[in-house]
Amino acid sequence: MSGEVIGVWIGAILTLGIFSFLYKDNPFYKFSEALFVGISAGYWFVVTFWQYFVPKFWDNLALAYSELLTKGRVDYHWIYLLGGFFGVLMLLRLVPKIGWLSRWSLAFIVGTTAGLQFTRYLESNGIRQVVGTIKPLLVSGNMNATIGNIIIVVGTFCGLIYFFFSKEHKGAFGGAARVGIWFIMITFGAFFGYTVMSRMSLLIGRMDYLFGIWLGLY
Amino acid sequence: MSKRENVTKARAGKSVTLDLSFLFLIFLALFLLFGQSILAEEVPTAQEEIAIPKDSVLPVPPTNVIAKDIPNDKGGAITISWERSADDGGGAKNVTGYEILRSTKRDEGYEHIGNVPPGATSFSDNVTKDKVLYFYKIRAISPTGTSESEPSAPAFSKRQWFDFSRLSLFILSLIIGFAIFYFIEKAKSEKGLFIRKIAGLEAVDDAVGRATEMGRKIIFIPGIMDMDSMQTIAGVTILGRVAKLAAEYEAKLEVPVSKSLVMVTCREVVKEAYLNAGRPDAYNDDMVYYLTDDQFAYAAALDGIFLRDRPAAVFLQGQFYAEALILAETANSVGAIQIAGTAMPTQLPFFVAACDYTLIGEELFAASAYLSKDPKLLGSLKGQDVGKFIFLLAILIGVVFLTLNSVLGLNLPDLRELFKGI
Amino acid sequence: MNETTNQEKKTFWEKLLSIDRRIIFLFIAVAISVPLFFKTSLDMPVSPVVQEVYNAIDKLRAGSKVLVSFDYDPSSMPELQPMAESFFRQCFRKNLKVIIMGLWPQGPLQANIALEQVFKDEDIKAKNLQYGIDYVNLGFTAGNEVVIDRMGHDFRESYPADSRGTPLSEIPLMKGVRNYDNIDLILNLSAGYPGTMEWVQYAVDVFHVKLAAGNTAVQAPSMYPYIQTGQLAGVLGGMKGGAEYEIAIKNPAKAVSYMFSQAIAHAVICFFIIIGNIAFFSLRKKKTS
Amino acid sequence: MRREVPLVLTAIVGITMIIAHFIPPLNILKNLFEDWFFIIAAFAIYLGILNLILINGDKIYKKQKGWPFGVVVILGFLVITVIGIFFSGGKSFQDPGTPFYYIYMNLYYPLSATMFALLAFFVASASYRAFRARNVEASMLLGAAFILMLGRVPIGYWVSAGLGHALAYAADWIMDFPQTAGQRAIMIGIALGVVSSALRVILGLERAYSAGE
Repeated sequence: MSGEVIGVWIGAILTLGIFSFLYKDNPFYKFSEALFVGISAGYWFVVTFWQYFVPKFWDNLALAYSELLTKGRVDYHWIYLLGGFFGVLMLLRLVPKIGWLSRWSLAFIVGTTAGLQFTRYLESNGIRQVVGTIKPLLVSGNMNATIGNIIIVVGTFCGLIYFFFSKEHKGAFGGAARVGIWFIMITFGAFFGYTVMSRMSLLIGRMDYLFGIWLGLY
Repeated sequence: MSKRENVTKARAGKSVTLDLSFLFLIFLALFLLFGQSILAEEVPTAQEEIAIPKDSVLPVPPTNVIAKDIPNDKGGAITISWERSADDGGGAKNVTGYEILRSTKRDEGYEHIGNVPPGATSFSDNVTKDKVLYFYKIRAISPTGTSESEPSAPAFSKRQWFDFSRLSLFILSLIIGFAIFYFIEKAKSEKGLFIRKIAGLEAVDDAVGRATEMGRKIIFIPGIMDMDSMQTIAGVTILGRVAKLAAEYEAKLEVPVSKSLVMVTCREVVKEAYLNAGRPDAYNDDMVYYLTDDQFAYAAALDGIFLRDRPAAVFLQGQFYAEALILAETANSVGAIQIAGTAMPTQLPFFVAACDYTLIGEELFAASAYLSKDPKLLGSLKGQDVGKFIFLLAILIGVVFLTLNSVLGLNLPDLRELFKGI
Repeated sequence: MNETTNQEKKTFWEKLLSIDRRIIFLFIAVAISVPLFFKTSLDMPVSPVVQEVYNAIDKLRAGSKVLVSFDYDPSSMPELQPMAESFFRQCFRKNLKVIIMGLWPQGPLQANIALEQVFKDEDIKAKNLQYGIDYVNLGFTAGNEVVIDRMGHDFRESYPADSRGTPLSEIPLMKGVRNYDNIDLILNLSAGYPGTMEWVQYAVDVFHVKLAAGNTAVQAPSMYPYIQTGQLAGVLGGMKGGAEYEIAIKNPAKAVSYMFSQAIAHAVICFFIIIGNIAFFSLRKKKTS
Repeated sequence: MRREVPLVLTAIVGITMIIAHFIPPLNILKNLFEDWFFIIAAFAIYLGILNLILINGDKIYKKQKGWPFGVVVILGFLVITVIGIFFSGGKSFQDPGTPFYYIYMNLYYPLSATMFALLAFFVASASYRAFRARNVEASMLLGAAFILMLGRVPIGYWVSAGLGHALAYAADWIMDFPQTAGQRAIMIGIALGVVSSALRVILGLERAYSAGE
């Protein structure tokens, strides 16, 4: 048996192991699950090692070090040591007495994210979508576009009203909020339909693996 | 327990918010219009097109060569664009590529700096000295010979200290930022900001109480993303409130997480909550534990936990992906009360369908403020509403203008133009 | 008499509602598997959003540069791999230059698998495409949206070399490509984060480049607002989108052949929802009466 | 020190990132912060893995229920890690032909893809048991889902053939208009939520992440 054939057999058996959960929780599933947890932890360890740790930290320091050796000058790449320092602080979490130091690294992460997302969301999900909603409610000679525009404007407008927090949903305001939630529900319906589609496609892929690739039935 | 002890209604009548918002909007419009004029940088004028009769041997030279500084960068680069030779894709169809030539003088000293294949109409010169004038020519190459375009107008690269293409975004950031800041400050001094009821949050007490009665666990899942997600942060804040209640009711709380940073944070938050509830003895680190980073391994492990422990209440608050459905379905099948909240539109339908209560999108962010009852956080919600108000007003005015233009043939300004730059 | 039938009916609906979920699982397994054994090719219309993707590529002139980002892993292969193959087919048949990259570690690998398939086509084999001239694989770089952002200034900030370690300056295809200004179209195949939304936010909104995308069906609805504003040219949604696209490029392949299973599965789900609701309402009626 | 440093750090980094969006020369700082971010993120993942090992090691040591599965977890982790770090050609560890690639394709991929595929079954069960037209809102959700599920596959195309394939076009129409409108409202709301949360974090009001002693 070639390595490839053995591989397909292993894959197929593990596939059945996971599927066996559908019948009930059992040792075969627990084994597959445990293997999955272990392998995925290892997988991410290896990936972060080669694709984050080495290129972003190690390579930069190696560069700084070689600059020091060959040219005898202190290169700015040494500053990556500070990044590594924050990283190590993170691991200190496991040392009870000084575990609180890991919060410094966390603060750094949170600050970076907050800063990046502030402008990005405001622009792409805020302003751009507002601009996209500004449409004429009448497009002469084009009934479809007219209706479409009206729906987009009304739906977005009312949907936004639903999200007002500082005003009670009463009267006309409440009515608009209600229309808004209808639009939001239609959106959820669309997501539901598409998600069903997606999941079925993935199962088709698995079944194709079992019947076509493993068993070769068709 | 009254949920809204501190959240009393604001004075009715004329809303200060509205006045302020109008002011903001006027400022916004002025700033933006002002910004547009700054934005309108002079564009190097195109060379006059010189009609060259089609040569039977040489390819028709490219035309309309335009060189300009790549705007709003840190300098050191110029972009060149041109129109293809008529023999590229048309005519004799024999152009095999273009060479890009550069010189600091208009008529001589051109050096070859790069090649592009046929069909290309642009090139970036990445090695320019800032504030030096360069001229560019494009040379069309064909098996029968080459021909050069007229030189471009001179261009120079420069470093910009402010990215003017983002001016309108900058101003809007300031306005919304200021609005939020303003209401936070205002909330500090002025009591009683009204915040509407959020159904899912009203049910938190019941869920925790039920768990206590049944003697079963409460499981809190703060999503599968790391602390760099705003949704996780919101979820963790909600956890703080749930943990405090759990401590008061003496219910068993468990927080299995998928990111170690989240674990660290959740431990701190839960510990503090127990401390505040006067039950530091009831807390131990094992209440918050890490399973795995991998999405499906995590979901599978949680599934196991749900089936084995049959929790009374499950909180799903944070950023979720495909595992949302597995979690909600399984928890539903063991009869747990579920309160979910996420800003992931793709997962919301499943929460809406399978959970008892769901916080939709922005409500998740509001929840952390609402639950904390911290007037400053509530103030920021009010600020958010101002942002929404500005957006709504912009939509309203913009739509009315465009519709009037369309119906009555007027010529009112198109608000969309204000944001064209960004 | 009346009393007893009521009793019976009630138990029937209740039974139906509390049916063992494994029976439902079995239905799904059968609905998906059985149609796989029938090799059918169904006809279907090409929806406008798919046509837009096709047009965006079709409009490009020979020699234009297309950047394709592979942002998925094998878990989403059934949905995205057919699209990847069709993308390559359309691009190569139009003689476009293809630059491949990935924001997911496994993405560029998926590209290689797709390329291998596409190079088996007679007409594409005949073109004798050269690595480095007609297409190039830059590989994966860690950094999610930050990679997109930096590429907007200079590709070299994120990719000093391609996946084979050749510096970009030595690759003929990459000459004159500094950033998105020199790219005619970006195609993105994505299964989550980072993916199309990040490409819209960081590449389209900041650097104004044209973008078309293929997404898992889960993601596809989120993209419609972007299509409507023009931030995104079009989107292929899930396996169905892939199938329509295969029809658009007149090369029906895997996705089309899976459509039968897909259709039956949807019908079964709809059937379940209907039964569930009938049971629910019958029970509720009973309760109120 | 314990409370102040994190708050100050967050504020400085957050504000720098925002300002750098408008001031190109600050890009250098922004890039550096981003690189650090990924270094810290790598360590964060290591922390998580260390935790996993500790938990399972503890389970084995104390011979808790199901401890043999703890052995499977640790063995699985060790095998793939050792192979990936030492025996798979360094940075090109993911190339076809390496042992790491083999494990990836034949163990990791089937396991994770099957986990994904389980969703198909759960979706079916959830649709049956949870999707009810309880009220107007839920009915709209269901109605839209129905039209899309049928309209987006060839069945809907045939079924409504007599009506000019109305179902298929209705599906497109829902996606283009009402769906887009609802989606957009959610997006704008989320944008403001993120902006406000980010600001709260930077101003040190939302300090969950730096909670504790």
